[in-house]
Amino acid sequence: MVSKRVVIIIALILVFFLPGCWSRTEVETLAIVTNIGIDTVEQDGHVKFLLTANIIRPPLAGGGTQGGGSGAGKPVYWRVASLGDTLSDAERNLNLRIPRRIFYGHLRFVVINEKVARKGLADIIDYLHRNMRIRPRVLLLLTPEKAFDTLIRQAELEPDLARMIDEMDRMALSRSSKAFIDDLAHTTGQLTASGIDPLVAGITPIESPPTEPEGKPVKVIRINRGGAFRVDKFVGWLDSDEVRGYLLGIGKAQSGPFSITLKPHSHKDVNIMMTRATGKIKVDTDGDEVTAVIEISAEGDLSEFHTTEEIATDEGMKILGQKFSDAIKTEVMKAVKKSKELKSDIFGFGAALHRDNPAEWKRFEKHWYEVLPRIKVTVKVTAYVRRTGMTAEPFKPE
Amino acid sequence: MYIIGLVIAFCGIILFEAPKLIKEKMWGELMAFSGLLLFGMVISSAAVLNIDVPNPTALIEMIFAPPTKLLTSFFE
Amino acid sequence: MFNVLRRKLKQTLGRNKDLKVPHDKFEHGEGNGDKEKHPISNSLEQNKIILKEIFNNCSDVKFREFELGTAPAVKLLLVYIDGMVSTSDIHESIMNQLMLLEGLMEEISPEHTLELIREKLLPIGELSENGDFIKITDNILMGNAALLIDGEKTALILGIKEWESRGIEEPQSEPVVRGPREGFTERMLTNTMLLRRRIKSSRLKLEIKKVGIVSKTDIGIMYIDGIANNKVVEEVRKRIDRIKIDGILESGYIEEYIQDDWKTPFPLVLSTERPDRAAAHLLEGNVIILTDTTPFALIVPVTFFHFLQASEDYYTHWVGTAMIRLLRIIAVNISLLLPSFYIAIVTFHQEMLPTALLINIASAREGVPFPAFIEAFIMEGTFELLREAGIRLPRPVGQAVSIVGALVIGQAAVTAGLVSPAMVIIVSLTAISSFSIPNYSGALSLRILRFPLMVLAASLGLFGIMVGLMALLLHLCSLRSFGVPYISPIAPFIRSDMKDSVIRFPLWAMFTRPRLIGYKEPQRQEYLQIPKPPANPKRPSGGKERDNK
Amino acid sequence: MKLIEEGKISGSQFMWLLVTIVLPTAVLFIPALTIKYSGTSAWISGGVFTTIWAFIIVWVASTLGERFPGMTLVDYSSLILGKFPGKLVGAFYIFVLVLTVAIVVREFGEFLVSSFMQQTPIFVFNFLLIALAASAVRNGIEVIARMNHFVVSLMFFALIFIFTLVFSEADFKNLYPIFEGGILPIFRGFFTPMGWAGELFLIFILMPYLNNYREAKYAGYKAALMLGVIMSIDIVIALAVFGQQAADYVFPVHTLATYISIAGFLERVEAFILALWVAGITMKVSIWYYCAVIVAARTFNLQDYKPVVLPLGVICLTWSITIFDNITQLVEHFDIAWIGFSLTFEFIVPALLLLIAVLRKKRGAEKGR
Repeated sequence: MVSKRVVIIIALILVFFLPGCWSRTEVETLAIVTNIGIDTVEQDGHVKFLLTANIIRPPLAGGGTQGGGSGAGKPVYWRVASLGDTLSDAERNLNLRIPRRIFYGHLRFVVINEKVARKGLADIIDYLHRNMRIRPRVLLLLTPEKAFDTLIRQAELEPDLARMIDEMDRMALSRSSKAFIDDLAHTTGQLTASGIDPLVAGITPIESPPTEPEGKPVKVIRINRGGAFRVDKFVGWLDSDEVRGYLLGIGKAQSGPFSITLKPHSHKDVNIMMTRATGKIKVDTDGDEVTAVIEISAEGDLSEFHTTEEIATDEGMKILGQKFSDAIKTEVMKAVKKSKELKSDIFGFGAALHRDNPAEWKRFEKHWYEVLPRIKVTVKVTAYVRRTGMTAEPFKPE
Repeated sequence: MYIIGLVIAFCGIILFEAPKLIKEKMWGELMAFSGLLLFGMVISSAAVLNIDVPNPTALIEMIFAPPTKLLTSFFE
Repeated sequence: MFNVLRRKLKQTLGRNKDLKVPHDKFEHGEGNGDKEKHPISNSLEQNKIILKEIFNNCSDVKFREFELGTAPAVKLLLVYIDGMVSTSDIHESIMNQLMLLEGLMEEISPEHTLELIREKLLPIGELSENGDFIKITDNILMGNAALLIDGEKTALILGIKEWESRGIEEPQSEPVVRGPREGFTERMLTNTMLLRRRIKSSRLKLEIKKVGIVSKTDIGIMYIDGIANNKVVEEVRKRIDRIKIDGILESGYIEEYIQDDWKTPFPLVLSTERPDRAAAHLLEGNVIILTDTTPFALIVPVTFFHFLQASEDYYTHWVGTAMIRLLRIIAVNISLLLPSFYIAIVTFHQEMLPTALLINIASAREGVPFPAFIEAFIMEGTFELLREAGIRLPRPVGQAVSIVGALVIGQAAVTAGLVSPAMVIIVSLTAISSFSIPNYSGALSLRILRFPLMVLAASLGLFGIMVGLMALLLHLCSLRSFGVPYISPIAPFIRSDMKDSVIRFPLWAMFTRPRLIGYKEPQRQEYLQIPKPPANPKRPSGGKERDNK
Repeated sequence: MKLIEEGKISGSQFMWLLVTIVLPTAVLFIPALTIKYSGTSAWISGGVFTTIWAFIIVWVASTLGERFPGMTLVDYSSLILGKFPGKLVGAFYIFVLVLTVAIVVREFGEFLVSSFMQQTPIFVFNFLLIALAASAVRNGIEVIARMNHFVVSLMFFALIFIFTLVFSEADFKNLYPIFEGGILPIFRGFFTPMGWAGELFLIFILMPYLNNYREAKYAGYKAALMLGVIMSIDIVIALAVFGQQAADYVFPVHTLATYISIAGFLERVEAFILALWVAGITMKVSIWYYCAVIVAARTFNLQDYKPVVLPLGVICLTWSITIFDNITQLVEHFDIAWIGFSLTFEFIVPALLLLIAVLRKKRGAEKGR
């Protein structure tokens, strides 16, 4: 009895050694992809996908001995691309020239070419979702140039583009709320839900003047706009102010500078730094008319003041608050206008109607994109300026 | 190849249980053991040799799918 | 298996057939249910021949013949083992008395020699009579002296044991910062003394049994009557009686024979060198098994959490102890799981690492020729080897080993490209964690289990680890130590026992004994003895001052 | 009537066993299946309705059990219906339980293969799971109950971990409108989790192992309530984070775990969560397996249940691989045939037994324990 049991245990342990460990992959046999770009190319009359991947070169990147700052001379990532009939095909075609297993576990963002997006995102989203390694947190970006070209642009201050975009998303963009990178899960949710359309962050490729002493001009990217979609098709761009209007409307704006004109000058003379904001959308119907109310409440601090008036009074603050709310209102209205123009329900008026009044929504659902431009949108803003920073009254040169 | 593994596994199971049962004269247990094991042998060898045997879920589906569909259709 | 042993034993022992008294009868001493009697005769010569035959070729057994009185002179034979008896007692309390005080003899008739010697002549505390060769031999072997008197059918057994033994020293295996410095010694009576001094109660019982057919080692079972579970005590007795072995040289022998399950890598019996710890367990209702010739006492029944407790836990502040207990639990997990976790993550779940770390590990592993599993195996193996070498070697050499070891699992192995730096960190963390588990045998079981888990991790990743852990949990749940479930305060969950498992509560809150161990008298102190400031803190000594006025 | 195994479990252990009987797979599959039909009101069908249903099942099961103390379903069915029909009921339940074990094992194998280790054959996972469960079953109900105590806490830890960490991503606007299509879709969405809630019918088999059989009802209700609450939270969180999209994920809870990201540091934890979940599934399989073995032993009137453990394991393992061709078939099976099937063995047969017992005034002997 006893020896039998021992035999069984030994046999079990041996069984584990036998099959050579199916899913095992050593780290050094992985090609760690941090970001991919998706283009389409016409070849022999067929439309093919061009998948571009940035792969980390471990010996250059880490190792502890090398400092992070020296990344300018030798890039730590490596751009490769391959063609394929489908994206998966292209992915495996990468292995025709890369000796390592393509590993998506650390994919940070996906850049999609504008033209591809115009034809529809659904196929791409499907590819991304089916892969078990790609997580729903992956960020989506649109680029007007070829994604192939975008992926070789320089990342400054961070060792690679992936980390740069990641940090931008987490730290930088919410400082101004002028751009916003959404992730795969949300975009998919908005894509599949009725009555709401996604807005995907957009890249502007620029050539910046030299950033180092005796340097050459560098090719960098700037995230300063948003691509609006109708269902899954890209229809047009929102500029950075409009993006902020959109963010304010849906309540995702956190902070940001608002430059306003206090006196009838030719230039803006006051800046209020928004510190917190909430936004809510309510949609109602009246017969065939749809009305939407966007309620926003915001708070801000005075951060710059270019005139010499006395402002540190209750009255003054109220005036500033009024101006501040006007500025917000203008931005939101601009975004709404753009949304109507593009017939893209990025604000989710339809979804709001569905939420508040499902029966009415049934009536409008079929021809919602015709209704959308006719919606009467009112923006109600309650904005306060709470503090004046470290100085109360402006400095008066006398 | 797989059938060899299967044979070894079944031999292992029989060696593991049967001697004790025979020694302690537990005939009822031995009957139940061998009956169930025989059934297991049949279905597992069939699976390994790619022979089609009736599938329990197919049976369930045959019996229960029509009434269930009828039931759920009231609620759609 | 045991039958085989017994048969073999009988064969080897029974070979000497030409003795008048078969040799193996002597080996089956008391406590073995041997009903056969081998009475001594009243002829001293005869007895002497037999005894000489029994102690054939035992040069340390001394036969001293002398005479008592002058007329008629009674022949006496003193038999003892040199080195095990007190020589001064032999000289002064026995020989001196019997040989020099002859004048008394004339008054008494020779028939009463025995009574006379016993009652008037020998100033020795422990004295008994015995007329059986087996018993006499046993007593001589135990360090008593036997006084045979010509014409008497009984011999006097004189308890004058005395042998060299180590003094009470600080225990080596369980050092503490705060707490008593006394440790058990190899002499069982010293150990019982140490316990009696801590628990001055007549309820503290000591039962001595002789185990070992040849060695006849004294085994002491100690428990507090009324607190210890009778069933456990009975079970201990039964299991110790069941041991039929040639000799017991250390309590480890006993441990292996009395534990509930021989297959488990986990210790089901706790051993300690510290009398304070043993006393604490006695008070909780455990049974202590002391073994002569070893300073390690056994404690039963135990649970898994006993191996995470150190005696110092109860002497230092409870908050600190509570934290240290948590730390130890983390250490258990690290020492069991860290290498396998590393293997699983590096070979299966690379997405779990932060990108920067993954890149670092990947670039560090770039030049390493082995898969992570082999790498880990090499390093863990090397470490175990070094540790073993360090323990066995004499101290000065041991240091050299540790220097070499530091080089091997340190910089050199990394520079040589045999292993990656991350692996070195993993190995050292594992080592440190396994050192911080207070009980050596507890830590040993975790060290053993680490390797199968590594195999599982290398073949199936985290799933494999989890399968291994579930198997381990199943095993732990099915274990019992003298009827007490091994991981008892957790599963089965006993709320009142949680006070002394994962963290330690303040002493005043531990008013019950462990429910499954000391359930007979569950309450161990008054309720709610929370220390408080004096009742009226505003005027601590105000009353007195007023009195003075 | 002598029990096959003399192991005894306490009331709270019994309750946790009941929780484990349902929870591990329910949490994985139910959100997607209910959201598919009930949309935003899925939590009503998956949480509230299932709780009520579970209460009914518990009532039927424990009432029968109290009527025949110390007996399992098989024993009193032959008492109620006569010897041969009783054995027939026993045989039916062997089939049901073995098949369920196979399905549960298959579910989890599918989950592992599709979300973690695509290259590994499913046989490996199924084999290990059944091997673990078999050794647990051979160790008896007491050991299973003790293990379960440990494992339940692990599962709860994993769930609470997921739920709290994705909470910041939840958008409760996604829960509106409630009652969008009236009550019908809610009922439709309820049919699938009904099979899961009904799994509490295992009280029939486990009740004799309870120290005090009167605690069964109370423990059952508590377990049902706990399950209802967990399932509601599960569905609500899945909905709130992913919206209707959750219905398209095969395992929404797993996707939730992949979505965790706290301060860019605490992320990518799903493999860890999975590992904890393996424990839960092992327990679930062990308990079902144990019940199958006990029913088999009772039906064949065996003194010792251990000899049938391995043969049943072989059947479970084979079925777990052969019953479905692909994962869609599995999900579809739950959606269609399983509803009627589970209703039959979880509710209709026991309820009929109870009815007949009441009508024929059958009652088990009160044992002086």
